[in-house]
Amino acid sequence: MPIVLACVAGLLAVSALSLILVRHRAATPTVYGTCLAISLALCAASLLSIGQVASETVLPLGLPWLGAHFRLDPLACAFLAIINFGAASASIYGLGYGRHEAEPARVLPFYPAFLAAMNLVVVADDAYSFLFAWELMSLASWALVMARHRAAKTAYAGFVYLIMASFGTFALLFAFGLLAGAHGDYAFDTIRAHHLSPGLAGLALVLAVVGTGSKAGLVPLHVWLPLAHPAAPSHVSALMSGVMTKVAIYAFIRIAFDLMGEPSWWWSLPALLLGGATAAIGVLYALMETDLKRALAYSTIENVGIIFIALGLAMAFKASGLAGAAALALTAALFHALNHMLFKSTLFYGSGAVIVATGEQDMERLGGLIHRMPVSSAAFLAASMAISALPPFNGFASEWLIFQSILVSPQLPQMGLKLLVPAVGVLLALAAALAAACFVRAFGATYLGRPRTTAAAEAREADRWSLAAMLICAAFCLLAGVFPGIVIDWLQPAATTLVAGHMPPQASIPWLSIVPVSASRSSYNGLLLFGFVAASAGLSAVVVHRFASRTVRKAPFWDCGYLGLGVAAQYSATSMAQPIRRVFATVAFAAHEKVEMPPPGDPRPAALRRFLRDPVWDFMYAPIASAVGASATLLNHIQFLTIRRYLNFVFIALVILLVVLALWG
Amino acid sequence: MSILAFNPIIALLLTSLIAATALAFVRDYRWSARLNILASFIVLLFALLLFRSRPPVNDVLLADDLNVVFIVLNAFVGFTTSVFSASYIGHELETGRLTPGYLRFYHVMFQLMMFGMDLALTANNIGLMWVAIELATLSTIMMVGIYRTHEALEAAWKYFILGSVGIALALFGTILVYLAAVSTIGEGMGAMAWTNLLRHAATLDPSLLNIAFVFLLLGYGTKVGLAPMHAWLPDAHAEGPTPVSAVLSGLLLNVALYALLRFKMIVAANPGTIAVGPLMITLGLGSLIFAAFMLYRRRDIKRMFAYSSIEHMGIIVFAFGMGGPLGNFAGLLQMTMHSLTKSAIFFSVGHVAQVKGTQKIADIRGLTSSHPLLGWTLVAGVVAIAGLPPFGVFMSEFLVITSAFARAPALAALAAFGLLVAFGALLLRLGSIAFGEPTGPTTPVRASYLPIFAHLGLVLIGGLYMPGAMVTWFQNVAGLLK
Amino acid sequence: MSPLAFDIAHMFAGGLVLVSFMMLYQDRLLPLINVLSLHSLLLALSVAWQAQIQNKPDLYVTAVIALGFKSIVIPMALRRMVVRMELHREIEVAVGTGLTMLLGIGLVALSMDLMLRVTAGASPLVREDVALALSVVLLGLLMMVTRRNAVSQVIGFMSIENGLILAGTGARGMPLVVEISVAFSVLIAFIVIGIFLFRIRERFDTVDLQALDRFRGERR
Amino acid sequence: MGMTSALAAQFGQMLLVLALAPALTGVTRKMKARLQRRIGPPIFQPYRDLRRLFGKDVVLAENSSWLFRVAPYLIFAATWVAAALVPTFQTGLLFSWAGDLIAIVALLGAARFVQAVAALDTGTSFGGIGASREVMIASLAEPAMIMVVFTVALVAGSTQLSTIAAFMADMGGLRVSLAMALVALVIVALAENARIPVDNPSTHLEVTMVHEAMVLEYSGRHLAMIELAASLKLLLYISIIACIFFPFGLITDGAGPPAHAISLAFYLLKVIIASLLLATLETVIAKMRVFRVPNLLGIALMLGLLGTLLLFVSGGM
Repeated sequence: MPIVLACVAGLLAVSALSLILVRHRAATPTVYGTCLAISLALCAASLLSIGQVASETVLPLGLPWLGAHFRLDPLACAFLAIINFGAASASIYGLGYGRHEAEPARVLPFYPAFLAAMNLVVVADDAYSFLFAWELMSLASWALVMARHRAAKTAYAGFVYLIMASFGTFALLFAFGLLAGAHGDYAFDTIRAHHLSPGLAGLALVLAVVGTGSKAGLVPLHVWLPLAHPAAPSHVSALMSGVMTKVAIYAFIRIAFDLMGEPSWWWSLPALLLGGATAAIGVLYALMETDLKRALAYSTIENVGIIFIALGLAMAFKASGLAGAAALALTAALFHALNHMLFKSTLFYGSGAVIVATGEQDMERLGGLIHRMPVSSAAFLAASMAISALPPFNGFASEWLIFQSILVSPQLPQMGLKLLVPAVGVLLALAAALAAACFVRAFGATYLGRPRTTAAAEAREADRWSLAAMLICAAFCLLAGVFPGIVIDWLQPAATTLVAGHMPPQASIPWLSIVPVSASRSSYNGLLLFGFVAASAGLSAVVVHRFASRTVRKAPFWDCGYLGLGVAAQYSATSMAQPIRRVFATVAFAAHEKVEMPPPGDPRPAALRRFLRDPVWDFMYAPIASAVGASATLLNHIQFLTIRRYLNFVFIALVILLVVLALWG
Repeated sequence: MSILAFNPIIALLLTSLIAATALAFVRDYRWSARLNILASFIVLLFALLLFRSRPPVNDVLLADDLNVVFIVLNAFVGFTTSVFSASYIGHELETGRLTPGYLRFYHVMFQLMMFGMDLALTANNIGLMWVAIELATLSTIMMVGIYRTHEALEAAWKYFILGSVGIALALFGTILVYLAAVSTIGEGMGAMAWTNLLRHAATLDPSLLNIAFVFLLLGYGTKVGLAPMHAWLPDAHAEGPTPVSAVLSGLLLNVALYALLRFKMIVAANPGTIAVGPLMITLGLGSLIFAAFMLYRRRDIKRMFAYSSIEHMGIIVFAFGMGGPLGNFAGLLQMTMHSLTKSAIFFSVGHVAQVKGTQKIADIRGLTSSHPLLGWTLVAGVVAIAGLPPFGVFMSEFLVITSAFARAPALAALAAFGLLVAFGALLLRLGSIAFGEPTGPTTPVRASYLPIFAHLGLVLIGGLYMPGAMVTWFQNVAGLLK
Repeated sequence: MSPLAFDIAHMFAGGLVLVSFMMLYQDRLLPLINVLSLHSLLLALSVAWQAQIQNKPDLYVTAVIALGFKSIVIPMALRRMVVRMELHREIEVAVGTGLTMLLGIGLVALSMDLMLRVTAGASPLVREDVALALSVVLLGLLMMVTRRNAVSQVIGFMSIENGLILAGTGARGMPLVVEISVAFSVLIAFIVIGIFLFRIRERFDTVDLQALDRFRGERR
Repeated sequence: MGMTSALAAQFGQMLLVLALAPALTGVTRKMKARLQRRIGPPIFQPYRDLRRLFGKDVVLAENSSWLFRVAPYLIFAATWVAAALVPTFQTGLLFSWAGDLIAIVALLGAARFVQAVAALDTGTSFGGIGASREVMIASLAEPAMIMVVFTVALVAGSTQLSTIAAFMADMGGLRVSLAMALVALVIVALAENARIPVDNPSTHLEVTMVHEAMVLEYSGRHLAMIELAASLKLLLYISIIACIFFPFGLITDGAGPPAHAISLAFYLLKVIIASLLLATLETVIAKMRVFRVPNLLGIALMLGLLGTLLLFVSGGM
């Protein structure tokens, strides 16, 4: 525990230091270097201490009569590992990427503070310190978003982001108000001891879902996410998408599984329903998007949905006393959180490399980069397969576990859940399939085909730091997919402390395969599958080259004879999405196309226009915004009244109060 | 008087008075500015002495847990403001907005105002306090109108009339309190002394106290700037010299609030009276939400922050209305933090307006690019005032919202709504003021950062770590307030 | 205290309320000013009477101030102002006189209802006195908010202040009354001088808004 | 029993499916031709085609990348491994627990992913058409398949094909859910294998083709690998249907040679019947327009979900 706090202090010191030498050329390497070292230390510490008993510390900070409580329990360790692995890779990436920063002074001070805040949230053990760190996290990330403040869109993004963030914080304030009671027992251990009536508990849970969901990006609280995440520098985008959303998920787990005590079965409903909806809608958004980073941000929303599905299952199982199943679902959730951190970071690093190389982040203006940037494209491809839940990568391992826990759901006593969970399973499968579609599209439009702009044609491979960060994360995507048992075993203490159950120990199973419930029921062996695929691919290649022809002729592509079609004729990202748009988005986003055909003799080219609406924005946020604006305009007249009218107000107020007195007496 | 009977309160009051008279005769504005700083500093020293030795309470003056907080805060902000104004008025003189003659007047009025406020805070007599607040008000009115522009006169006039009516109402309330007291305590000064009133609070005539409190709430509420009596506040802040805006928001509102609290203590101590809480909660929430919406259409940066002061006064009154140890603690904390933060904001806004040559929000852009230090301090100030960590306002708002939600969810939700709306407005403006492509002159500014950093530093510490002594002391006061 | 004394005090106080009503009724400036001096005169008398029956000589000072300053000096100043600044003599009323009277009656009823609740702790004299004072104050406020013209609003303010002095003197042995009356006289002097110096003709309120838009907040 | 025989069984089965796959395609073509009163190509034509393709040079598009050349082997490998996990005539294979039904689906998904990406590599319009339609179809077919898996798994209490087969073998009676699952699975199989009515394997009419459009740029050995993978996939689906819904004749480890022979015969019989049915189906119905396919798959999805839900209603669990 002291190590963690020391590291956090170190990070804060770094951000203070960066203020001093911000003008200096060595600032960038110094800051990122130290952050890398500290994150690695924290990561190692959490990896080692997850099995140990929780250790607590109280500092004379924060609420004076309470002090700042910190606690390092297995759950905190699990998330510390996630956070700091992401932070370490981001720092490596920053070492190279940071050199291209136009105004480093706007990034360097806030980057370590952001890391420190995220670590603090996870170890905080009283409501005040928790929310303090939580808001600090929002604030620091906001500052990082505003680093690109000259771009017109950034101001808007930052505005929406911080508003939504503090909205969520208020929801959490309410939740903690309920949990802590009127006397303000803000320490978590007293909150654990103190039990609410079912109604209040339900309210607190809903508030917690709203508060953490608005940070994690649950639909319909997600609107800020696709604005803010892409606006930031790419390694920060990676942190926000890959790590900060996980901190939000940590907060949900902490409140729902730890602080609120024994759940009732219906607590799982909000998580299941919102999670399912989020998973499906998020990836649909991503498919409609042509801005690379925005598409990635939307796919973050999808993965958050997947994690919430798993959490909902865990809650349902826990409520029904199926400890083993609950452990399975919770482990799946944590595992997927880890995995998403890995591949989403890789993807954002890739997008950052693309932006550095071409200055473009619109897929429609990229293409053919696989020739100019082979290494980063390989990393991007691996991460794309991982996020599409394809074996042998890690995404499949965690989603497989979630499917397995869905298959346990018939043991639930509640008929409602029995019927609901398979439906959620459909959404999960749909999300996985659409994610594959989304990343075929993203990878294809960005890296494959022929370059659509000269910028894309003249791209150059990223610097070695960036490549290192990408390759490390991609490698871990593969490793976690091939050796899932190790991760599962490592995560068990967290599950055990929260749901009082655990999965069968995986290390003892031969051939390193994983068994969620029992061997006869289902098992998966990533190593074997990977080995087999690799072996048979290699084997077949060898055989073919040995016994069949090995000559290769280069020729212009065939394309059914439609030769000489220009670069524009190749499939664009928008047209890639067209079938899915027709099938799904006509309902979800009121998508429709309009053909503008000029009359004969008119030389103008014909045009096919695509129209999309964001229902969430149109029906939820736009009305609110306009209402606030309207009432502001209305009330604003009061600024321009005459003194007599102001006196009138005083007079009326006085008379009203006197009348109240007269009536009261 | 012998050195043993040395009374810091009297010393502190005398200092201001002497300084005021002396300043009337100093011609060179540099010297008067220095003298002003010196006097404020001495006042601060005397105020700090109060920590060590509390003078014995008599019928005229008192120093107890409650008002020592205010006195010290008052003296501190007064001192920093005098430092700030020294650098501010120099620039005003160069640009010719002020003449040396007016500056003399300004300094005299400044000390007079400090005297009035300190007297109001230390008075043990409701009548004396009334007179003192009146004095402070009049002197600020003089300073608000000092630019002699049409807008300034308009603002001063509005302030004057509304203030006078408020004063009249407050006086009527005071008289009623005396009437309520006279039957039990007996005629004369004794019936106007806080100490006696509080001691006999339970035996006073409740129905008289009720009416009295209504008048006092509206009368002093006008000075606090609660809606709907707020109208004078935005213009007075916007049109007067920035140091005056700083002390208005930072101190004068607090002084009026202090008076209100004193009376609340008495009324609350009487079983027969109406519940004071609901009244204050209503006014507080009303001001909070109203000001929050008013923030959106502001075009003048100082006026915007003036409205944010109204909003914060709303929160504070709401907190005191909710009462309870947490509520009162939060109220006191919020009050302290607000006056520190808001005056810091006005300091930086003053420099911004000077360097950009305008107070129009639309004409101030990209400060963090054109004037990084100034811009970032402004950002920090707004972040602090918006109740974000690591600053102290976060703690008070945390306590207000959580404790209120546990007791009255609907009210807490309303308060949160108001805070969120206000936050939206501030953030919207901050985005255009501090970020984006800079506009206007980018000449380096000769700003006095010391006061700003001192305030923000204190606010930062308030958010992170509060010394135990201060806490127990706040808690005592919270206990007094019930 | 002899019932006679009580009745006299009561008569003066009631008279003040009556005169306040006359003010509400007046719709031309110069007569209104005369009514004001009558108002102050009555106040002076009642204060003097209080000084007499409470045998507190210092109250005479207040009486003298009321008489000399408020019923003679200020009205004269106001008259000159009206003539000098050729304000139009008619008072534009925001609310019709009839309605104003009704409101006034309502206010008086309200204040009576409130003050008569006061438990017997306070002497009847005090109760009556303060009840009447409260109604005078409320009527003055009503006057301020229903009249559109600077001078008549000043007059309204002065009647409020008269009400306050009445209450102050009514409260037995209330200290500082004299000081307060002095402070108030200063205040009113400020107001009058303010109107006079800054030529704030109708700054309280005006018919043509455009002229003032520039001055009111944010209409730059 | 010894490790060696287990290994032998495993690899023998892998080789079997590999050898059998082209024949299946040939048989189907032949039967289709006969049903259409044509003589049709000989059954072993596919082998000849493959040999010819292996013999030919590869003509690579100039702007194709390494991905384009690696893809065929990956596709083939993934499909083959998936096929290796499906019990054909013997359950309880050595590596069957390396992946369950979901893993098989995912492996096929991986193959599809690689194929779609490779199709985009040359940057031609047809590659795009094929890829985009393929992923659209998959986005509906995979959930439907998962639903089928759910139904079956909930009945059999496992997602391991061997366990399922064993359970089904000694489960008496019929389940309406399973019937629905069967229909859904058949539809999915048709879609996945690019058969009529979803796609027409023997067309080159640009507007209608999906799978063919993706492999349009491939030639020589690469094309051969892809074709082989395609026919493997068909066989794989038939084997899945067979071992889930018609598990009779399956043997477990340790059975003697005669049992092997019998079960192998059973398996071949099942495959032939399946291809006959397939041929008939493809003869009697016509190909759909691409944007009517989602409706068909939607039906499959609904059937799968309904099958799952009915399990609870019919109180089976």
